[in-house]
Amino acid sequence: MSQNLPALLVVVPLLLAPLAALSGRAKIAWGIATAACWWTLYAAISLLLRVQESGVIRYSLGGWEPPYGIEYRIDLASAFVALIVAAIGAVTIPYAGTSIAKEVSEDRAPLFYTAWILMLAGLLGIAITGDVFNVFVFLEISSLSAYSMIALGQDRRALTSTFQYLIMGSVGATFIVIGIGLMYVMTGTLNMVDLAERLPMVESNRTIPVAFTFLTVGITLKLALFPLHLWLPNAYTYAPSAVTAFMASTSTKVSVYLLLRFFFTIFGEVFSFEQMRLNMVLMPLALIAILAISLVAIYEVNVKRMLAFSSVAQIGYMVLGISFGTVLGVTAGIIHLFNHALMKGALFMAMGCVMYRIGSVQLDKMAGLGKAMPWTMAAFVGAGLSLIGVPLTVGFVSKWYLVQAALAEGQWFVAGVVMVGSLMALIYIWKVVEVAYFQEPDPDHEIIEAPLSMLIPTWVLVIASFWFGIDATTTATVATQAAETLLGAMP
Amino acid sequence: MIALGLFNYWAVIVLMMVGFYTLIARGNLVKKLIGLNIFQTSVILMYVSFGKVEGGTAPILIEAAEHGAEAAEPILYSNPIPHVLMLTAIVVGVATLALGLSLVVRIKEAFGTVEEDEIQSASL
Amino acid sequence: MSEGWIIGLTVLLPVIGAMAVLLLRNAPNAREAATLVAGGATFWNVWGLLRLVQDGARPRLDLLEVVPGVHLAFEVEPLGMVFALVASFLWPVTSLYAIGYMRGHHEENQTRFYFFFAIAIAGALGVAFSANLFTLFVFYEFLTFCTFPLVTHHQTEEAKRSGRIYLGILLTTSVGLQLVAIIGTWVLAGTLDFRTGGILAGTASTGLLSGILVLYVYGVGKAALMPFHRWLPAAMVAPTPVSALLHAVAVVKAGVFTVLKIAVYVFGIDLLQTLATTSWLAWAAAATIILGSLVAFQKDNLKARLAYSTISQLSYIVLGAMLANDLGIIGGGMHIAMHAFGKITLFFAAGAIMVAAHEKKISRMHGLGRTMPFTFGAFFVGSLSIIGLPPAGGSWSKWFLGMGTLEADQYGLLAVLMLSSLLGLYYLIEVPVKAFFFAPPEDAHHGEGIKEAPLPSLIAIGITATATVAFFVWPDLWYDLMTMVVGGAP
Amino acid sequence: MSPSPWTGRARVDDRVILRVGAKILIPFILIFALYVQFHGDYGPGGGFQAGVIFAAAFVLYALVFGLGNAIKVLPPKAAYFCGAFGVLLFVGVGYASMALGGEFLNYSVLAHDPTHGQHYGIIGVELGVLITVFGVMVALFYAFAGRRRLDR
Repeated sequence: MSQNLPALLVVVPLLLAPLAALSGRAKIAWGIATAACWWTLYAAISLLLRVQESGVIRYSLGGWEPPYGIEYRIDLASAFVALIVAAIGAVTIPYAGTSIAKEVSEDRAPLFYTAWILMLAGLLGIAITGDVFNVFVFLEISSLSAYSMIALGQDRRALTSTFQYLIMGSVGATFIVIGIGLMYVMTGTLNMVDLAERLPMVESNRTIPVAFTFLTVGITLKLALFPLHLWLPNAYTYAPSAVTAFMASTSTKVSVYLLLRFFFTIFGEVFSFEQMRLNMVLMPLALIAILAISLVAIYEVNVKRMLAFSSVAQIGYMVLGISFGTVLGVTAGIIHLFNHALMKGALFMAMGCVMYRIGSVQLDKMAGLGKAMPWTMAAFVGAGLSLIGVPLTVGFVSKWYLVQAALAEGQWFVAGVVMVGSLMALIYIWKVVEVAYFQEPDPDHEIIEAPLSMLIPTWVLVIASFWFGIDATTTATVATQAAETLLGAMP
Repeated sequence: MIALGLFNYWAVIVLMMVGFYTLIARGNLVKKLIGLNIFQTSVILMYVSFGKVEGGTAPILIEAAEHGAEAAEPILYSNPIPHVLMLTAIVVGVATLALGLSLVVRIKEAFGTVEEDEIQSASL
Repeated sequence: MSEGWIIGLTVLLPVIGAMAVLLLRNAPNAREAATLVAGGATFWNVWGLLRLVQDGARPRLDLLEVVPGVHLAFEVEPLGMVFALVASFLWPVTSLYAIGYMRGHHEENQTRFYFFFAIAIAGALGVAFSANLFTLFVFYEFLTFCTFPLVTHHQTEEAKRSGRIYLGILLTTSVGLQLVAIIGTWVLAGTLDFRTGGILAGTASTGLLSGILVLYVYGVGKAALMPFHRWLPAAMVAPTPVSALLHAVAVVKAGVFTVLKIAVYVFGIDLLQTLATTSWLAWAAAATIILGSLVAFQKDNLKARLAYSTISQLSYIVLGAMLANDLGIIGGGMHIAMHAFGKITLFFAAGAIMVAAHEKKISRMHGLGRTMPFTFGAFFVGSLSIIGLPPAGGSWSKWFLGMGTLEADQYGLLAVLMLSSLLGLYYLIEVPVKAFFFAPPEDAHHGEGIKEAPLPSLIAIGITATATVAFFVWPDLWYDLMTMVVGGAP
Repeated sequence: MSPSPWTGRARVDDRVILRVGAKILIPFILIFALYVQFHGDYGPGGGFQAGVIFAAAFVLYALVFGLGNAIKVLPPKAAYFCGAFGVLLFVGVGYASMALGGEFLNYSVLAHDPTHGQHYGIIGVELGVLITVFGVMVALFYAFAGRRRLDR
C-alpha cells in the first residue's frame, strides 16, 4: 500500500464520496466524511515525512510513464500544502457534524458531505499532481463542490453569492485552461517537469508571455487577490459556518500554492520575476490589499464578512512575501499560508459557534457574549491575537519572516505597511472584543455556550495557533526547505 | 495571409469575446450562463484545433498484420491528447452549467427574478 | 536545582499564584493570602538570584527555539536585577495595599483583578530577565495585554475608551516601530542577544543605525516619550492599586528599562555616542520632562497630576540613557528604583484618600491632612524623592543624572533637570502643604467619620515611605548593580 | 384530455407519430449507445459519449410519454444510484489494480497478459463512466424537469 500512498491520498476520498452520496442518512454520510478526512490526514503526514526523508516522490497513474501519463509529483511544498488541507479538513469535520445538522436539512446532508469529500479530494489533488491539466481538473472538482456547499447557506443571498462565485471562478478556471493550452501548444507536454525544461527553449516566442498572463489572471482570480477578490466576501459570509471555516483555511491556500508552482517551478523565477516583472504587479496589489481591504474590514458590521475581508488582506501578505522572489520572501509566504489557515479557521469556527447559538453574526447581536459564551469568545480573542500578530502566536511568526524578507531587500516602506496592516487587524478584532466584553447582554435572550463538539475543534486550532507560534522551528524549517526547492533548479 | 492562415484562432477569439461580453454585459443570469458557456466552448475549439495535424488521420493504431508492408511507412496522426483533455473540459462545462442553472432556478424561487439589478435591490 | 531553573521558577511563581487566586475565588481571605505568599516567594527567589548576580554569575535559562536562531531565553544581569527587585518587592506590598483598597472601595471582580495582577508581574519579570530582544518583546507585549483587563476593570464606557487609547498607543508603537527595529537588528546583526558593548556596532552606516535608534526609543511606548504618552493618563481610570502597579512598577518601568537595556546591550555606549540622533533624543526627553511637569501643574485631579509627573520622570531615565555615558546610565538605572518607590508611595496615598475621604481633586483636599496625617506625611516623603531632595532616595539618582549631563557637556540639559525639579517642588509639595495648612472648603465634611485608610493599606504606605528614606541612607544596592552594568567591578 | 403536468398545454394524446416514432427509435438509441461504448475499446467512442446517448434515450422517452412514466421506468433514486455506482466501479478497478501490485489504474496487472489486462481494465472503467454519466444526466434532467411540477 505504501508505494501507492500518493494515489490513495486522493482516491480514497474519491471512493468514499459516492458511498456518502448513497448512504442516504446525514449521520452515516458524516461518518464517511470523517473517515475520509482522517485518512487523508494520516496519508498527508506520512507523505510529508517520507518526502523529508527521501526527497521527491513520483507516482505514475496507471503505470504510464510521464510525459504520456499523469504523474503525481510530491515535493516538500506539495506535501506541506497537502498536510495543511488534510489537517484543516480533519479538524473541521467533527465541527461540521453539529453545525451542519442545524444549518442544512437532513435530506440534503448526504450530498453536502459528498461535496465536502470531493472538495477535499480536489484540493489535495491540486497539491500533489505534477500535470498541469490535472491541476485544472482538480481545481474544478474542488470549486464545483465548493459552489454547491456555499449554496446550501441559510440566507437566500447565499444563492446569489454562489452564482457570483461560480461565474468568476469559472472564468478564472477557463483562463487557466487557456494558459495551459498555450503552453501545451508551444511545448507539447503537460508535465510540470517537462514544461520547466522545455519552456526556456521557446520563451522568446510571444505565446509564452501570453500564456503566462492568462495564468496569472486566472490564478489570482482563484486566490482572490485584490482587485479580483469580489467573489470572496459574499461567498464566505453566506456559506454554512463549517464550509466557511474549511474553505477559508484551504481553498485560497491551495491557490497560493498554484501561484508558487506555476511561477517558480514551471516558468522559473528568472522568467517570472526578471523577464515578466511579476513582482511589479503582485507587490503593489498585495500592498493595496493589505491596506485598503483591512480598512474595509474595519467598517464591516457583519463579523463573518469582516473576517472574509480580513482574509483578502491576509492573502495580500502571502502574495507580498512571494513577490519578493527571494527564499526568505517565499518562506514567509508559505509560513503565512499555514499560519493563516490555523488562525482564520479558528476565527471562522468561533463565529460558527456564535451563529449556532444566536443565529446571527451581526456585531450588535453579540453584546455581552463574553459572559454568555466565554469559551467561544476566548477562542475568538486567542485567534484574533494571532491575526494581530502578538508574539508567541503564529501570526507573529508570519510577520517576523515577512518583515525580515522586506528589510533584507531594504524595503522599509513595505515593512511599515505590514505593520500598519496588523494594527488595522487590531482595530477590527478589538471592535468585536469590545462589543462582546464591554456591552451588557440582552437580558431577554438566554444564550448558552456552544456544544462541545464545536468548541473542541475550534480550540484545537486556537491551541495550534499558539503552539506553532511558540515553537515555529518545524514549520519554519519545512517552509524554508520548500522555498529552496521552489526557487532552486528543478531536478 | 498569415493572419488568415491562423483563422482558427480568429474563430476562437471571436467566440471568446462574444461569450465574455455576454457574461459581463448581460444582467440576466441565464444569459450570463450562456455567455460563460460560449466562453468555455471557445477554449474547447482552441484545444481541438491545436490537435489537428495537416494531413493527419485519426489516431487509431492499425495492426501491422492487416497492412503488411504499408505499415513500414510512418502514418501521420492527429494529436489525440487535446481531444482527450477537452472531453474532461466538456464534463466540467456541463457540471458548471448544470450547477449554475440550478442556482438560477433557486434564485428565481427565492427572489422572484433572474435579473441582476432586481436581485440586488431585493437583497438590500 | 540549577540556577537557570530558579529563573524559570521565579517567572512562573506569579503565574502559579494567579492560578491559586483563580482556584480560591470563593474564599477572599485565602485568595489574598495566596497572592501574598506568591509575592513573598517570588521576592525570595529574586533575592537569591541577586546574590548570584552580585557574585558575578549570569544565570541563564534557554527555554526553546521559536524560529530558527531566535530563542526564548532568560539571563539575569544587573540591570534586569534592578527592575526585577523593584517589581518583585513592590508586588506583595501593592497586594497588601490592594486588600485594603479593594475591600474599602467595594470593587467588583476582585478575583479577576488579583489574577491579572499576578500575571502582569510574571510579564514584568519576564521583561527583566530576558536574554534577548525577542524575549523582551514577547514579555513586553504580554504585559500590554494582561494589564488591559486591569485598566478596563470597571468595564464602563470610559474604561472602554481609555482601554482603546491604552492598547492603541502601546501596540502602535511596539508593533509599528519597535518590532520593525528589532527585525532590522536581526537582519543587520544576525543575533538578538544582549551583549555587553552592543551587537549593532559596525553592522551598518551610522545613518541607518541612528534611524533604528529613533525607532527603538519611540517604539517603546511604555517609556511614554511625548508624543506617545497619552496612554498613561488614560490608564488612570483603573483602580488605584493598578495605577500604582502600572505607574510605578510594571508597565512604565518595563518601558524605560527596555530603553536602558537597548542602549547598553544592543547599541552599546560607544556606538551611541557616535550616532547623530542620540543627543537629539536626549533633547526630546528633556522636552517631555518640562512639558510633562507643566501639564502636571494644571491638573486638579490628583491621579492625573501624578500621571503627568510620571511621564516627566520617565523621561529622566530616557535622558540618562541618551546621555550615553556611564554616569547617565547609572543615574537612569537608579532612578528606576528610586522613582518606583517614591511614586508608588504617592499613588498609595492618593488611593488612601479616595477610599477614606472619596476625594479625587486636590482643591478639595484642603485641610484633609489633619484627619489623615499619616497618609499626607507619606505623600510628603514620596514627593521629596520624586523631586530629588534629601532625605529621600531620589536625590541620588538625580545627582548621577546631573553629573552625567556635565560629563556630556550638556549644560542645557542640566538646566532642564533643575527647572523640572523646581516645578516638581511646586506641584507635588503643594498637595500636602495645602492639606495640612489650608482651611477645608465650605461644603466639605472632613472630620465627620473620615479616618485613615484601612490598616493593610497603611502598612503598605508605611513600607514604601520608609524604603524611600532608607534608600537615601543606603543606596549601595542600586549603585553597585548599576556600576556592574556599565562595566565596573562586580 | 388532461393538461400535461409540465407543459401546461393540453396533452396531445393523438401525437401518434411521435409516440410510435419514439418507440421505434428508443431501442436503437440504446443499442447505438452500447455500440459506442464497446467500440470505445479500440476506436473512437467510450463511456462518456455512450452515457450521454443512453441518457438521451430516456430523455426522449420522458419528453414523449411524460415525466411520470419515465420516473416509473427509472426512479430518480435509481438515477442517483447509477451516478454514484459508476464512480465506485471506476475507482474499484483502480483499487483492483493496486491490490494486484500495480499503480492506481494500471490495467496491465489485471490479467496475466498485460494486453488482456488493458482490455479488462478499460472495459470496467468505461462501464463505470457510462453508468455515472447516464445516471447524472438523467438525474439532472429529472431535477430540472421536476422542479415546476413540484411547484404546482
